[in-house]
Amino acid sequence: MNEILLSILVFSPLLAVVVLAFTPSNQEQSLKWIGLFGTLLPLVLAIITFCQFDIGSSAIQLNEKINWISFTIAHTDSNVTMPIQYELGVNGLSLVLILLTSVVAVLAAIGSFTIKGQWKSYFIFFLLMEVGMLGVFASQNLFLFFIFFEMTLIPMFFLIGRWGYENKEKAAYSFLIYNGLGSAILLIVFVVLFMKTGTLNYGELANIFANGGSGLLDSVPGETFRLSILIALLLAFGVKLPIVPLHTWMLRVHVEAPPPVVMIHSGILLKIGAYGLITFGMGFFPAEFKRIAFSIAILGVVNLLYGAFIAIVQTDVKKVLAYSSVSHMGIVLIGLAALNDAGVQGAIFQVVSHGLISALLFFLVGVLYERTGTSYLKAYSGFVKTMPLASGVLVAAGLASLGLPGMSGFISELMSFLGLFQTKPIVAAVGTLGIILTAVYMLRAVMAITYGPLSAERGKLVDLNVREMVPAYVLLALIIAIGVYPDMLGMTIKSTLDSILSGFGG
Amino acid sequence: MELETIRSYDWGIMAPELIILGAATILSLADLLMPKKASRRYLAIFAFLGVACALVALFMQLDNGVISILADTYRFDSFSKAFKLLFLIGTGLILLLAFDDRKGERDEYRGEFYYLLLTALLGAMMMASSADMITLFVGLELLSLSSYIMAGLRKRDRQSNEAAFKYVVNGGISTAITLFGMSYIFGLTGETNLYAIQNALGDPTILQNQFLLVFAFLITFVGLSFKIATVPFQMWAPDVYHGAPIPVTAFLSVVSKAAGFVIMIRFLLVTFIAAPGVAEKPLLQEVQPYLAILAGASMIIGNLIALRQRNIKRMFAYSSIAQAGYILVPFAVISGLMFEAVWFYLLAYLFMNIGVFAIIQLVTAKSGSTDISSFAGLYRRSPWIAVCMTIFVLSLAGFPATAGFIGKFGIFMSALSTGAHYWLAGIMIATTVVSYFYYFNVIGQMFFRSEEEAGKVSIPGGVLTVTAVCVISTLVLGILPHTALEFFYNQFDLSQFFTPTK
Amino acid sequence: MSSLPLPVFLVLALILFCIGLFGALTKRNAVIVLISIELMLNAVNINLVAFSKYGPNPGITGQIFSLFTITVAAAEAAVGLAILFALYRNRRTVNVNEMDQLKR
Amino acid sequence: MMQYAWLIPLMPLLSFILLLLLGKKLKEASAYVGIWLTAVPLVMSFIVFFGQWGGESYKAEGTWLTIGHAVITFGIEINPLNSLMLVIVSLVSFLVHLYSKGYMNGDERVPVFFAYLGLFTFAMLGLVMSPNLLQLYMFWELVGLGSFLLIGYYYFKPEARQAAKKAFIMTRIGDVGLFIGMILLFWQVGSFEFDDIFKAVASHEMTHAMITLTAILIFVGAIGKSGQLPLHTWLPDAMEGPTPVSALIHAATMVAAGVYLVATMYPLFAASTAALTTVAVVGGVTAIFAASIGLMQKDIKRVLAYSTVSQLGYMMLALGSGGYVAGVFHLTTHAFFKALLFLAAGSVIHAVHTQDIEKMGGLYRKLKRTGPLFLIGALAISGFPLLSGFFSKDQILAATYEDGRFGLFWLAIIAAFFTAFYMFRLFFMVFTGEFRGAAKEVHESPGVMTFPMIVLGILAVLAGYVNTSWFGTFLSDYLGKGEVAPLASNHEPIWISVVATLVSLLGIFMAYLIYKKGSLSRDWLSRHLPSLSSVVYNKYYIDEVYHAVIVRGVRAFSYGWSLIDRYIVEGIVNGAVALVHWLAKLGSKCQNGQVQTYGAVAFVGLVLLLLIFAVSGGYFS
Amino acid sequence: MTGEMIAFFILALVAICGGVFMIHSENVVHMVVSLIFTFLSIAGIYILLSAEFVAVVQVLIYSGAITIIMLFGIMLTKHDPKSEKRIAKSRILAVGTGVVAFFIIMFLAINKLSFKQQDVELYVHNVKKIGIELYSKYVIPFELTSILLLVALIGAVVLAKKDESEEMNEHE
Repeated sequence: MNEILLSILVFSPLLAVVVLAFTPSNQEQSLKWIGLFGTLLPLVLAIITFCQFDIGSSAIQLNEKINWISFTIAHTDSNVTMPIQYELGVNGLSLVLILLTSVVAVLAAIGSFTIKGQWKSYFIFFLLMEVGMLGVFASQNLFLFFIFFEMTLIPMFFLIGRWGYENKEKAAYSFLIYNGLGSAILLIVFVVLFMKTGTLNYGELANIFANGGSGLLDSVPGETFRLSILIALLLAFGVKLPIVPLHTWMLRVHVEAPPPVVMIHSGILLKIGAYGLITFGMGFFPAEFKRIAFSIAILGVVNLLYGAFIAIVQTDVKKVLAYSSVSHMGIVLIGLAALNDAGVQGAIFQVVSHGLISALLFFLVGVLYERTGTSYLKAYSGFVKTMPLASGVLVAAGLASLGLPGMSGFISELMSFLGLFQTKPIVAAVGTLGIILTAVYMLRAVMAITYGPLSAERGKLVDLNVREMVPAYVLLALIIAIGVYPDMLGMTIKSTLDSILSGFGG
Repeated sequence: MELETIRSYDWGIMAPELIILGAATILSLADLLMPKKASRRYLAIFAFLGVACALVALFMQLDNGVISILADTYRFDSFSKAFKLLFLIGTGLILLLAFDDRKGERDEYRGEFYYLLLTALLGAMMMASSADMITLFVGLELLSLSSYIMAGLRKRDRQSNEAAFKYVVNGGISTAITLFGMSYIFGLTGETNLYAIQNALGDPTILQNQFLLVFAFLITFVGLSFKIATVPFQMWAPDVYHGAPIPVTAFLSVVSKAAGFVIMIRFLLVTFIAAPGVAEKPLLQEVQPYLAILAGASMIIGNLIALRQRNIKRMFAYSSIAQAGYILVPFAVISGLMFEAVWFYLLAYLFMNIGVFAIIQLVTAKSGSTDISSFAGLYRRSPWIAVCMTIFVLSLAGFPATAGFIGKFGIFMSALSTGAHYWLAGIMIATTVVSYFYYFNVIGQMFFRSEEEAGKVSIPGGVLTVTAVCVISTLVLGILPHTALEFFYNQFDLSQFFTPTK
Repeated sequence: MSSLPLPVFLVLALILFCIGLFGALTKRNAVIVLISIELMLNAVNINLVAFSKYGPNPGITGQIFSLFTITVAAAEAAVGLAILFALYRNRRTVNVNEMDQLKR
Repeated sequence: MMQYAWLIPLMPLLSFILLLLLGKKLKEASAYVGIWLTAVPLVMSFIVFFGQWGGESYKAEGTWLTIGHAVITFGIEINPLNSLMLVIVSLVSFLVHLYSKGYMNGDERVPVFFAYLGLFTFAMLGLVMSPNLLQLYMFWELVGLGSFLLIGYYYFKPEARQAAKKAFIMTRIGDVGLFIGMILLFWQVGSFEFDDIFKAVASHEMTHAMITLTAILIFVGAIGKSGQLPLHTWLPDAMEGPTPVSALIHAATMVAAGVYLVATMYPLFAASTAALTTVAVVGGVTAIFAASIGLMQKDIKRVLAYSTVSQLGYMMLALGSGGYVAGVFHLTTHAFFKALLFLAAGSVIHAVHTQDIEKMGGLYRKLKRTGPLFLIGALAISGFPLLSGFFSKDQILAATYEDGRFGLFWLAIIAAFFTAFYMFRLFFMVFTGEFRGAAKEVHESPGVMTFPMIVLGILAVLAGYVNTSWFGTFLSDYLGKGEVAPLASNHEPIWISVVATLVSLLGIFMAYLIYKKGSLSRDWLSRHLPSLSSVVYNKYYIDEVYHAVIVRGVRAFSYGWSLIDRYIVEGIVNGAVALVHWLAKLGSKCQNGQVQTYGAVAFVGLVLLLLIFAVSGGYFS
Repeated sequence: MTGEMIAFFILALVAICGGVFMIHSENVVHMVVSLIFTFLSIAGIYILLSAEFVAVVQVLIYSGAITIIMLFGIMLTKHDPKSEKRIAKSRILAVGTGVVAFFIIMFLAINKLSFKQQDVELYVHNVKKIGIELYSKYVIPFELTSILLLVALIGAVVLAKKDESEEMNEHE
């Protein structure tokens, strides 16, 4: 079982896809429930995987490796065979992200019950996207990574374009074009690596770049080469993350896509960028990463402040949250740029934490939108009165987002800054301005919704129902759990972190 | 030369060509003898059977080594096997497509169409399996002439007429230019056998006329680029693809284009492989930047102008210009992966593009318009067709899990293998992203728009088969590409490509 | 024996090729366009025949090549003209300028 | 007992959770949950306090987070200072809970109120028990949360919403200082533990500049929390919350956390003269500054709020002048008498339903218990001899004088005068003269409200005797046990007490003359110095300046950026797309349908190729 | 100057003049007729190049067949002589420049082209030699050409013939 556990996990949503394909499209309830169960299966499997995982070891675990494609290249004197394998495996980091994915997917599936119409295709796309996301984190081969990476793109395009709001198509296209550009750069990078080294396996690549030798290379590729590859990676994942000024697509997506899709998008998809930067950028090119760390730190601070400043004046709560995502991804960059235990750990924490928090926030925005039909802050006021539970969770989520201790956001913020202050204190000090600004825009938005006088026409709003409570409470519970006892998460990623950081010379 | 020597050749090796020839002859006779009002549709089945037999014959010969007849005027080698396979499969699928082309029902020239399709195929096959300039030229012209006529066969249709005329004029000019270049190549070597030319060009004495040689190369290249519709000889393609009947468009964009690549690789590569250039470098390396620029320009022009198209056929015409630009890359950079990259991409392209045209035929026949809006709301009307179309389009756009992705991957690999052509890969990437606009526009029409027309699109058997085959192949090649690649590596030993038969 | 160098033939061919090309690309009458293409092919034939005599490897091959070229050219002319007729029947014009229904 | 000390903060937390979950069902009864679950910690705090008195220190920690090789712990620590704080916090909290039972009677969101109180109490108790800086910081933020929630308790009032937001954001500005200081300390010391930090300071592992920097940064946190200049403006606004909250959070406990922070980190501050001077100057200036504003306010709670700011400034002044014990001492006494004042004010508000002192008057007769209690509080804060404030203020002045900060000393003297003056202005306006309000029936508050006030009143009188040069310096002896706390000497010149007493009596007398007797005109100042009086009345326009400069500035900056984001960043993208489309248009224009154009393009293309090759290949040369 | 040379120059002059006249003329029939001269003189050039058979074929096919069908084509279609005047100047300019540049480049390349003379008596048994080569070595392209011609035949018939339905329409 263990030999193919990961494959089963990654492809498990397909089971529900098949079932859905043969369910008549007018059976609303059964379609929704099948969709939900389709996401529960990977969750169960992810938990099983977690149980099988030995957190003490930094090695890639639960490996699967099958020969897949091999290219034979006619070289000057001999033919060289360059194999591409189907390789899955997890380390602490990817395991955590797989868990996050499967949890958020379940909750987003619950949130999807309010989707209007065409549930069949909706859930099919939804589940296909989950396959892509799980695969991205489980693959151990760049080729496979890329395939899964793109696999998230298409369903997302459909989910935005079909079930979104007014300007959904424009949003879908900008999503597609920006991410297409990013993945295109990624593809070039991967091919270049493949042609230079003859392998696409993470471990082998890291090894080659660390020690030189094997593969097609007689020597380790030059400094300029590595640096340009790293910058290309930064650019490619920068679109995903997103790094200012490559962020405009994300705003549109956050505004136009249906809330459960944004939960997934903001909760998981953006994290692929961070995952890629950590696994490939830092994993393969530690020395070069060190060289550009200062620029990354600057980028991080720019992201942080840029998003925060603009979020202050947004009138649409979705836009506030969208810019807040930009801002929070700046913290990931800040953590990575620190290049020490604290910083990188903080970045990873931020990845997870922001995944949970933004999923929660967007879930709540979805709830509000469903009840009021608008997302403009002006249209909201005093919801505590009629929706005390929703308001309470919203305030809690907002506080988590602005980094209140006891919630996950604080831990990641603390560690990221802790890290950066060690290496680049001045940049970090500028960045702390973001902590204040985050409070400003978050409170502004959250309090505009919950506090203040309740207008007459909002008198009949209904509070969270049982189905809506599940995602809200589960996410809040996770946020608080990590915030109260962060070592729970810290232990899982510790050995992976150590192995990444060993590339920087300890 | 004695009759004995002629007899001594293994003529059986020509079986696929002979089968096609026979089928074509029988078809033309049958068409002549059949009563006027009788439907010619079922001749398609016969033609299809002919192609199938040829395919079987080809498979039976797969294990043979290099066989040469009459000083390489017919040469059976791995290269010819590999590409004849593509031509046969492509033509077979197009025949099935034509079988269901309802629009052609009113024309009484269906019989001729099948016949011409087979002769065009024959021309293409000869282009693949000859190493003699004259045979190559005649094969090329056979393909061209048949295509001209096919394009204009729907002769009461003004667009068809105009397409055919534009095709023939541009074709004539390209023929003249190609020949003009060939005449110098012949003149500088005095040979028509490609390997003899290769030999002669390797001779240092050629250095006296190095510039003329390069000019001859470029002139020939530009002339041949007509067939593959790349810059600078690409402008005819949209008009012709637009005006021609859909099966013909499919043929032109797939088989004819593949044949163009075949002759390009066969003729230019074999002859010039050892030729010296102007400076120290070999000629092929010297012209590399120029070819790469042309490839890049094709991608840019094709993808850009496709953005503005409202007519679906025309859009895919521009798309095919861009695709040709991609396929040109491995040739332009002469990479060690050239054969498999080109072959695999052409194979993938065959399935995806024929699939696209199959669905275009289906959908436009229903709506009576080739405007892109006839795809609006297709998903609601016929979800499976929409899904198939999506797969094809995604494949053309190069998304993973489809054949197009693996093809593009191979092309990237070749672009970055020998002397990393980052800028070319960059153009390819950038234009690929641009292409998302129009490819996804089709998808957007199908999925996001509300339908303008009601009613399901019914799928006739032939198109169903074609679509099914294409979808399955696109996916299989995308997910399990090693099936095709291993077949390629096992069956085709392309080291024999550059060496003359002993 | 020869008093005429190879280049004179080649230059003649080149001149004719250029004239043909110019005609094919600028003349408005479709028939003339077709016939200009024939002129270009003729120029090629001069090349081939000249090379067949004065080339590095003189022999009959060039002449044979030119025979094939002539045949192909003739076939092409016939087909071209037939297409033109079909077009003319629908459009009532042989002006190349007016054949621009398909564009953009 | 010590090993169960961790239960102390958990009780209120339990109250918080219970009330959140079951509040709907418990309704009015939730008050009892809150009261009982603070009564238990009160008892335990006393046990711990006396245990500590007996010399028993305690520390327990567990791993919380691992960063590389650094292990960050979570736990509790009991030392003299924080066991004292425990008592103060749990006592005031308990009393406020009790008082709230009466004060909040009839409010439909009582469960939420008590839940928030529970959350705050939990956080405050956790704060004082923290063994390391990080944990302190976390609870520090959580008390801010409690404060934020309680200020915004009347969520439907836009002012309350504004005030809550302002409180949170302004304290957060200070928190960032603390945050940075904490992180810098971590990298200097490799740990967040107080003990390690002090060890590092003592062993000179840190450079002097770094010590000063971190100390000042930490002090910035204290500035935010304790409403010192220039981050004081939130505290008066925080009076939008229910009055018991003001008593608990914004008088006795949370705002004093800043003082507690400086006291806790005292070894760090003591190692840097610059840091101490900063603390002293900020404290002294704040004391006089806030007191002067208090002179002219018309809102009973705002007067008290400015008084709080001013008194906190005193404490800071004490700490900055080396008066560690004096500061903590004043913190203790202030907790009692200021809580008393607030509760009494609450009782008044409860009775007359207004906060405007212009609409009160003559209430002494009507509120038989509140009146005297308020008087006690006012006397205590004014430094009336033999009441608690007298002793503690005395020591502060002494410490300042001794430290040689004469300027600050005289400022403090003037502030003392102001304090006496405005407190009695308040007293006379509210409790004497004629009733000027609209309310018909004015009743004394119920026993559940007056009982806590009585307790506090007693403490306000007696608390001063725990540390006097006459009866014994119990407090300094006790705090002195903590090996790190330096002692203030007791050799104060006697004239300081005399001057202080005289000054406060003068203040009371002046207030009497103006507001009771009317022998001096009330609007003397505003007539003779109109500009000065309006500046003071408008709190030196600081709110307005902040709003105009910072709030507007940030908003304008943000707006500008969002325009840049929308038009330039997006514009570039749109421009690129437009360019692509323009090129496409151009390209498709070339496709003009003319077959000869197509051929011409091909041919010209060919010629260009040849030409370029020829030229670059050196063909013509 | 040998007779051969004179012959060449005359022939070349006629050929070029025919071409130039074709370009210059505005009357379509004149154009075709002028090209006949060109084709004929090219046949003469072939003779100079000892390719008698090709010359004959040239006369038969070009001067004969092709020119005649082209004339038929002209006769069967309507012509508007004025149309020649509406030529886009820009294109003429572009093509003209291109042609001149092409000419110069190629001219420079072929101007000095010469190979070591080898004595081959191509004119001896010219037809026989061609026949032998054609039917032995080039039999495959030869046969292919036959198919090509067949295709052209069928295609020309199919495309050019008037449909019955169309005729009926016209009669009505």
